[in-house]
Amino acid sequence: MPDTAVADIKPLNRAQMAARVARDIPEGWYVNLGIGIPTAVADHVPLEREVIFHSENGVLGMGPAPPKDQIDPWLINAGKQYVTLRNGGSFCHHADSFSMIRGGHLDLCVLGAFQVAESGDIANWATSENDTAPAVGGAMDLAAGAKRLWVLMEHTTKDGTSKLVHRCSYPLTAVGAVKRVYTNLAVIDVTERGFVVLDMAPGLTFEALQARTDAKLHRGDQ
Amino acid sequence: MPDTAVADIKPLNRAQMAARVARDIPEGWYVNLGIGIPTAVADHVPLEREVIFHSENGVLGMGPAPPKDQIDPWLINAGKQYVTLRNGGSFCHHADSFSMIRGGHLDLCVLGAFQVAESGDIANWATSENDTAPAVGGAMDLAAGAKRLWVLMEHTTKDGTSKLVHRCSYPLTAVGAVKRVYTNLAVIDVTERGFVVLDMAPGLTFEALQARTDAKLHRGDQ
Amino acid sequence: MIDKIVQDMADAMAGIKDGSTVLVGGFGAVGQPNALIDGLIHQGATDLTVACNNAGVGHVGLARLMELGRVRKIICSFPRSSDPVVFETLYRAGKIELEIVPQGTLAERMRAAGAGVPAFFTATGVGTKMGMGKELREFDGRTYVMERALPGDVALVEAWEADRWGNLTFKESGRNFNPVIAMAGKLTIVQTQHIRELGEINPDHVVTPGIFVDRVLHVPYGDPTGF
Amino acid sequence: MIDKIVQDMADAMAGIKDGSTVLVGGFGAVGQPNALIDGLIHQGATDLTVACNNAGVGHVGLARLMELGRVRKIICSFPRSSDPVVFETLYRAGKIELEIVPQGTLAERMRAAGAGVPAFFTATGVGTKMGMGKELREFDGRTYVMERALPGDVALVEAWEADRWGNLTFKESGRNFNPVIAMAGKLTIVQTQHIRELGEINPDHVVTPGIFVDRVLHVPYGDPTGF
Repeated sequence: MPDTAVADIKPLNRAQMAARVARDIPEGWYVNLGIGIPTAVADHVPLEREVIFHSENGVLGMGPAPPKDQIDPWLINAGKQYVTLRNGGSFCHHADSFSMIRGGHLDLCVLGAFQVAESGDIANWATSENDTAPAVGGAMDLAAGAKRLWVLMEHTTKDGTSKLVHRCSYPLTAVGAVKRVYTNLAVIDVTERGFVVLDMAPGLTFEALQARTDAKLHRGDQ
Repeated sequence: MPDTAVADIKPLNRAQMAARVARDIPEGWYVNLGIGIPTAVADHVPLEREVIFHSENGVLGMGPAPPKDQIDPWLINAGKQYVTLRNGGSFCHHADSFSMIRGGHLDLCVLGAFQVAESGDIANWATSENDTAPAVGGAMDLAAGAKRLWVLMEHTTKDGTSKLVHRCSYPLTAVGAVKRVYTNLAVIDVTERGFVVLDMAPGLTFEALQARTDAKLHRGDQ
Repeated sequence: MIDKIVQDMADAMAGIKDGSTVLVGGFGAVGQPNALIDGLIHQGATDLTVACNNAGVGHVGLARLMELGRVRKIICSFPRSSDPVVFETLYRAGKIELEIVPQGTLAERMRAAGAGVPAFFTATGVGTKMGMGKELREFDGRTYVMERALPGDVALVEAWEADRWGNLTFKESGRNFNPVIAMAGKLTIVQTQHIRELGEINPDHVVTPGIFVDRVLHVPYGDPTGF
Repeated sequence: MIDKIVQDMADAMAGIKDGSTVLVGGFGAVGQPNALIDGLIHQGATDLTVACNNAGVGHVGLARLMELGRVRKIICSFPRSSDPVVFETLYRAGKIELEIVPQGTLAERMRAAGAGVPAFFTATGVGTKMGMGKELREFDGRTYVMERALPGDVALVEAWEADRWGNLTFKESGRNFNPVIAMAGKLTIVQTQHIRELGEINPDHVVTPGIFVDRVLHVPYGDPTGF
């Protein structure tokens, strides 16, 4: 194993991972953030950089979570958390809301995932074929519909199993949909030749990253 | 010819034809009236009998035409005439408006026609296969979508040709859609056995009506 | 005079038959017609198919209806919740049928039912379990799956304002599935926070026009946290 | 800061290419983006396919665009008008292609384009010339025809109010096709009677959310009879 520098690697924590994604979202994009770590991305986009956040339940232009004493019980996001609405935000019904998603009007969707394959396949809704009460929500619509799908997830499971794979073993959410993966270890584009590493956590070498990754990685500077 | 009583027949005029249709529309129905004589039906439904008139261009709950000095230039019907909106009326966009039509939510549509066949086929949008600039508008949507399609038309053309036919010779608007026909001579249901006469103009006999009608008629009391 | 406002829950629920497909609005606790669901529990109809985004929480509302054995099948996108014990117990015991549908496909299938579209194509679910056994077709180089309309015998809606013609408005994210199921239900029953005089709702602001509504019951329960 | 408001017609029209499909809002004179149509006439793009409910009146607006030979094909439901001379002359001379579409199918095809539905089934037109050559299919005992989505490279919209994020409202029957084509256009350009501050339009009353809008031009022309 060429993994000689384990002690020096500084994997990103969750806040840093969310901030890393936020850095890459330009003003003016319409963005849907999935449940879990992706939701935190919004906290790292400054309000003066106007990014318009969409939620499946008919909310466009979400702002930050309200202080506890200013909660509006009628205003939740798809994760059922209380949110606020920015000036310029609006409400619509579910079919119209998913027209935004399915009609290709979102510039970006950021989802969590169990696995991403080098072909861009994503598995993020069920961990086995016989999951009790599988729950897909809007993930398949978002994955198939948004102009860009980025995945934000830990690079490996808790037991060290790679989540970037040659081929997904879990049930798919969408085929060939992922454009980029942000993990605690790296930023990786999904291209025609497979995974291409754009950026790595401090202290990490390409070889060390490959050692933690089942799928073959390509260097971004090639 | 058994048509011995021509002098005594009193065909309905246009206002009487419209009034005859209006008589059969109960309170609470959602109704779309086609361009031409059908539009006049609304004038014969008293306001206190609440019938809700729909227009294809996203107007639900139309009221009577406004006095000339109270015209609202933003409020027209599908015939591009100025109308009013009753309390309880509303506006929507074209896809929503046609969802009302195509989704089977209208209780009734009344259209004019060139021909109606005993099978319920209707031809009302073009008089030849090579019509210059054929114009279909919303007629096909209305004919296929409303719960009931009634036709309001003269019994014959100006030259005496029957408009109730065995089979339409003009291009069809819809197949098997017409439920009832109101003419200046009779009210005729379209049933599985064909045209059944419900009502006739004063002075008209069944035989005289049949003599003016290409399609076979059936007596309503049989 | 048209008056769709009914005076009590029994009138609101009258005629719902065993075996009905019932569409239920709401997303999370917001815009959920809780009073009508309780009304349905009392009304007694059974062997129901329920289509709703979620599959109930705790032992109240939809979960209670399921617990009573009245729901044969549930059609939803997200049966998980903070407390999905009733659904999960029934599901594991094979006592309830589950049709899991992507959320956007669920909304679009209901909208299609209301709009006279018996079937449509979508990219959602292609290459996944959701696309299995369904017709696939390529348009302009992309593969789509055919989905069928999902009409309801009954739709249960929660509105913010309503008038006697059945015109509705909704409050913020309480809109969600409600206007869509109102279109898709043969018998659309609404509970509303506020009753307005006819003409009081601005005609440009009506979200669900009365043509999609059959019955309105005044249930001024306050806000979604009140349940 | 997002600012979709453009300062002049040249900016509004920038980039419209020859060969584009242009969706145009309006029904009769109401809600018709007359200023934008004139802008397109000046802008110069040609070989256009225009989808609009009508095919122009007199020698102005759409009729003028056609008279200049800039429209290859028109897709509409009702090419007749009080003065359809330009269209009829071109049509009889075989100088313009006509695709006649039932009005509801036209609206639904545009809505489908905006909603990611490449094709859908409808009962409208079955057994008529409109259904000829198209795929027919039976669902639950009734025959339907398959219709394709109708996307636009450009959509020209007339609104009542707009803000810098592109949120729109419409006035009464001026709504008509406008919100539908706004969804269906890749480049959606709006002329608006009124510009509002961000947040001034009630979020429950927004009809077309800004996600469907690219450019907004302030054209306070008054009412439709002013043209």
